[in-house]
Amino acid sequence: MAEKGIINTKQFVWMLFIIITPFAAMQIPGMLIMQAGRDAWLSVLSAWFLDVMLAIVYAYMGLRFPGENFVQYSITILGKYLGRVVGILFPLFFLLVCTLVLRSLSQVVDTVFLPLTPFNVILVTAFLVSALIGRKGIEVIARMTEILGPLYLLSIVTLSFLVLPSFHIARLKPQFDQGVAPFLVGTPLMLTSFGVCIIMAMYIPLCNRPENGFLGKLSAVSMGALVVCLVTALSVGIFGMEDAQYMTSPGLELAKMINFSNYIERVEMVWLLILVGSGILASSSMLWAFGQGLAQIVGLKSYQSLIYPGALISLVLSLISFPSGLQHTNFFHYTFPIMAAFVETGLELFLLMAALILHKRGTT
Amino acid sequence: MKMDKGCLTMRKLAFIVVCISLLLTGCWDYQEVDRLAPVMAIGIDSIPGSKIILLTVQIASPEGKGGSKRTGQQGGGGEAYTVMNSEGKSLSEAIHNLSTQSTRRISLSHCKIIVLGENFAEAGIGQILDELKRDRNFRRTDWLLTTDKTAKEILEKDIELEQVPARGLDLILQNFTTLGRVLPMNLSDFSARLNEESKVSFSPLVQLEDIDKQVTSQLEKAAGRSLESAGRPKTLTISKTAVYKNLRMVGVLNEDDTRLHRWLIDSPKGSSIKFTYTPQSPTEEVQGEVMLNIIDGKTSITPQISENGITMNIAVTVKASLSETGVTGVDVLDPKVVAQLELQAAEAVKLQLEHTINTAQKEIKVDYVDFAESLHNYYPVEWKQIKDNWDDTFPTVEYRISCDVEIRNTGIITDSTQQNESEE
Amino acid sequence: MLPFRSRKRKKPPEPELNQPLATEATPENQENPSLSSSLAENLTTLQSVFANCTDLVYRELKIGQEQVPALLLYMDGITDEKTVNQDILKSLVNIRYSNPEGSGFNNIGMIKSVFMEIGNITEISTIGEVVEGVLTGNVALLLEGDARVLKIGTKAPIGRIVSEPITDGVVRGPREGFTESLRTNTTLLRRKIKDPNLKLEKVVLGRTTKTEVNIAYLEGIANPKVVAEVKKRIALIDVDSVLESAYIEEMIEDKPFSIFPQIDHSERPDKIAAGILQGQVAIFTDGTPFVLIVPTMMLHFMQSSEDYYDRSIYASWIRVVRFLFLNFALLLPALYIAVTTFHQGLLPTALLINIAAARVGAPFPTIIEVLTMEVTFEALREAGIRLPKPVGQAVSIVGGLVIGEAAVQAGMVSPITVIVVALTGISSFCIPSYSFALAIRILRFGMIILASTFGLYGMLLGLLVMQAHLVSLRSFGVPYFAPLAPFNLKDMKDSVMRLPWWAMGERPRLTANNTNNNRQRQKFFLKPAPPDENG
Amino acid sequence: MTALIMLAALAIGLVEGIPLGKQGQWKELAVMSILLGIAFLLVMGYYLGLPSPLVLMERLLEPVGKAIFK
Repeated sequence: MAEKGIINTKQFVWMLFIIITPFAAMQIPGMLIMQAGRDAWLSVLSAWFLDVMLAIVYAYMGLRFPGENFVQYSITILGKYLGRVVGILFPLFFLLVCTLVLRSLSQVVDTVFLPLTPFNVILVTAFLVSALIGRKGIEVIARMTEILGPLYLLSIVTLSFLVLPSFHIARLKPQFDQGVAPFLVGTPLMLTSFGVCIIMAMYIPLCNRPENGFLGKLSAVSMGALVVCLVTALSVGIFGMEDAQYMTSPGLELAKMINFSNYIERVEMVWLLILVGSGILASSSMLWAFGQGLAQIVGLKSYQSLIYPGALISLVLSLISFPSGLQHTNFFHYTFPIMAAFVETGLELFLLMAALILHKRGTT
Repeated sequence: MKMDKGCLTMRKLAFIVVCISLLLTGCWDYQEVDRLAPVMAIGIDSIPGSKIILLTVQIASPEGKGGSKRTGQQGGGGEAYTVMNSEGKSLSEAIHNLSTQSTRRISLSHCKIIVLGENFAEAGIGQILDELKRDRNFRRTDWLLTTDKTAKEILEKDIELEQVPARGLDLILQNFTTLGRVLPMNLSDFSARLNEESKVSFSPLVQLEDIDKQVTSQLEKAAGRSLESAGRPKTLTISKTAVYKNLRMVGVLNEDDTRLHRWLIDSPKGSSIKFTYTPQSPTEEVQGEVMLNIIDGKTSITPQISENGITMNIAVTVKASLSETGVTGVDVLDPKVVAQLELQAAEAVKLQLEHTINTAQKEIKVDYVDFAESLHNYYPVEWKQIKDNWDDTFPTVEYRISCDVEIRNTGIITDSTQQNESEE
Repeated sequence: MLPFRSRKRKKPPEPELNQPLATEATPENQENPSLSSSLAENLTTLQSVFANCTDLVYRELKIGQEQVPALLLYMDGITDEKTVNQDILKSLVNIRYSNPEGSGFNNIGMIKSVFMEIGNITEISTIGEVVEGVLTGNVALLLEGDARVLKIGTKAPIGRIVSEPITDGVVRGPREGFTESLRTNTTLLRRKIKDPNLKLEKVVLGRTTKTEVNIAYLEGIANPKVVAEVKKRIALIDVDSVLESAYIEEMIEDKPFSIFPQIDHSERPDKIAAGILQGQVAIFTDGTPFVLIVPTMMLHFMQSSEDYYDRSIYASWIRVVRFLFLNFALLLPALYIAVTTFHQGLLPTALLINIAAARVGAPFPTIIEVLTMEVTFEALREAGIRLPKPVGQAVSIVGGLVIGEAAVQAGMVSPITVIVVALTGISSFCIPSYSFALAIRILRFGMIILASTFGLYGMLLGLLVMQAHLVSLRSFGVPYFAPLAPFNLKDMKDSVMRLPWWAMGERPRLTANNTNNNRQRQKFFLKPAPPDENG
Repeated sequence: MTALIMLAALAIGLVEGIPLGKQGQWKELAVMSILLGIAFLLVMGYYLGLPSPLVLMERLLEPVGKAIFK
């Protein structure tokens, strides 16, 4: 196989965590609050539960086909041609996520850090750095997540403590005000974001202990859910549901609220830096997964040369697809969840069914 | 994985070339700090009936900061701040118009005070609120103040002991967050409250008062002669609260109501209770004005819906320390007396709270005491029916106040050793 | 397409791991004629080899009753005159022995075994060996009628005496430092580690300089793979000169174009001994007090040997401070630029006004100010190091005035820039390793450029790229950024903090041999405690 | 922008492609060229006014999304 790196369970956890984290910085919490209102944090929890259920499927498939990722086992299950057609959807999905995540983060950077700098320049630099890291392979990504992941978790917990004085629990009440419908609609929206960590199927074959796949995912998603849950609950509790739902980045607004006894204030940029950093890192993982998956489908010896072209396609897509931030948000809100649900849940369950019916099993 | 060294170098070279070309074209957002005009406070006025916004900004000027430290340079002097005015159809237009007179780039990221003039507040603040929330430079921690005059007057006024008045206002409001009688209101809370069920919000009212003159005239009256006075200028004071309903200012709470309003919706902490102590047994003769400082306290509003209608149960618990007894003879070592003090304090609190709620129900007729929100929280289903004509229902809502005062300590002395005035 | 040409460069053949070391592999033996048994002939040959070497001494003498002609050959100066005169000449002249068989005194083995009062004697038989022996400070004894030559070890103990090292200063700790003499250096090491497992393998590098290099490691504790890798890489070195260990360092490091040093060096025997004891491999080079030690991780550059002699609490605190100032040294000027020229909203209001007041009337943009001051500072530092000590002091005084008071007085730079640059300078002195500090100094300029283009976002990008590079580096198979990433809790005991010695039960996993039980240093929590007073 | 993207594609093609060619990894080179070609086509399509694939997806799926989410 092209990738020779090996990751350990700890790195596996942090990598998955970093995959989820950028969503806390982007429009997702805002959208979620728009859908689920005060029940947003409950939607996060239920999405967490469903995602853990899904993780069982992925972990099981990883063990059933040892040493193979979903691109490979879709070929094993469905044969040379159909398998490749199904298998290529995963790398393409990662490329799409990379496109959306980097575009989203660049928008935040553009509005908050550098309002006068052309948006395209920010986008290009983000893509450049992310491709550079992605090309260095999984070990480098894994080690960087090991540094950034704990930093991120620490920063968001600190943030929560610092904004707690402005938190009004009454604004989170009453739960289920509009019935359970908003909560139920919010769940799939959140699930599709958590679902991006189906990238675990790419990592499991490289794990030194693949049997820990499920536990790793469980802890990563739990931490991720905690982060998103904190951001949504705190935004509703501080800004009120009506204000929070229209924010482009509630997490950022939260950080701007920090004013701890008048000395610790104006630190939102520090927080945002960590966030953008982890977003770029997540995109590197996506680009890596794209290159790796594509290389396996075509049967290449090395994937490194595909990273930069992949990043270029992704860059072009994010440049030409959305004329404005609004379109991008709409895409994220209405189109992405459908596509994500199809790839993350539909395809994998289909593969599971096929494997069970056709009695396919990996070779040990 | 093993790379050939040559191709690695080539890629690095390419990367460096790309980076440098990107860097050399950069610096779009580069802005020297001394070319900035940091706005510390903005004030918004309007003329009734017109859509023009009159903007006043208070800009800190570094040159005036106690004289410049560098020798041989244009040494200091000058005011620590300047005030600029502009007008426009909207806030952002007015801000843009400022650039026609400013040599420096207007920077709003340090603005902490937003003052709304009376005319403007009464005409409706919806558009401004939207712009304040949308502009990345304003923070949701910025203080929102209303004035009963024009914002321009307020922002042109110096504050004692502070070089930049906006900083002074900021400090006053910061002190209010932990202690004090007025509930300071930042943009975030203001906006969140306006979005809540009652659509009511409020902000502290900043006033210009000639305290010097007031004190002098009272002293003159007492002395029966005219006094010499330094004639200090008018002072900015914050002691009242402006009430907004549906983005419009609808009323002003006076000082007592402001204080008790904060008790009701926030906590009594930092406030005080003043009442006249009447001894229980007629044998004791002493009566005194007693003052309790509140150390800690909690207010909770619990609604109850029954066939009779809506009743709000307001429970106040207060932990206080005795700060003055007015006269001697109040034997604070006697537990009975202390119990009496506690009971009477509770009664006083009840009366005052009732007055405040009455003001809300009968005079201003706006639910700024959070009844709607607690109804919504406790009875979400019933609330949907009440909601539509809440404005009519609110004045008729019954309430029950229970107050529990606990005296924790008596200050650093126990009993006063002063001679009673009457024994003189 | 010039840059691509380098790809075509043929890689040197990969040596087998068990291949003998370079000295034995050199093809000298083939083109190296044997000595003849005629002394005159040998003399002619040697004279032609050493033509114009005026420092070569030919001492002819006759030995024994038969008066056999003999020749002593040595380099003046690098041999010990006293030994030559007192021990060698005396014992040769005093030979009154006559071969009973009357065949003349031609047995060089007899001199070696019976007469010579010297310990280090070897028999050699080729011209090349004679030449090398003489050049490395030995005395060659040639005898008429014998094709063998005695190489008598009389290396002169020239060079400094062992003194306190200039770099790596400590308040508490041994005061001795390595010298230029290889043997002295290995002696210093041997005196600390008295264990036959301490192996010192000799390699001679440099076709012209013939520098002796010793590879020192503790067998059983050093990772055999690392040892083999070090030997392999050193064996591949084929240069004409090695004057300092840096030659070797650049040859064997993993990523030659990386900005970070990947091999640590030290002048301190205790530091090298400590490294060897935790499984590292030291490379001694003759002629320099700086000993290389591999594999090196980034954290090693942030540690001083004194950390292990101070109490662990202080040592941990100092390490934390060092890390703080490492970040300052790298980021402070960039942060200053980013915050004051891009993100003024980030500054507290009072600070913003103060900075603006300090900058009023400043003629240059902040970025130019900072760059100028930083470059001036670099120049000042360089000037201070190279010049003779008394002048160096004058330079720093004058320079301090220039970049300090005068520049501010003249209104050229704002005082805050001076503060920032000075603080950065101090911070960079907090990094114990000079070579690592150099890397940080260069990166600082990169950060300044990035910050002046994209503000904090640029700094983030720079940090990400730097971090990606750092974690992708390896030094002899050991991840450079370990134990932080890949994270290893057990190795964290001696990283940002240092646990007390009684808690460091295991050698670091990454450097030490992992295959046997030698990882254990001592019993866990072996802490002789005072008697329990209650019990 | 189109020109810049093409330039970037060219640069990537050179930097990544030449080593691949030298190592004889023709398959990798082919896949890489196809990817660069896709990027190129996307840009050209945008230049000529064709919608991006994501926009097509959006047209297809947005009604579904709008039906589910607010």
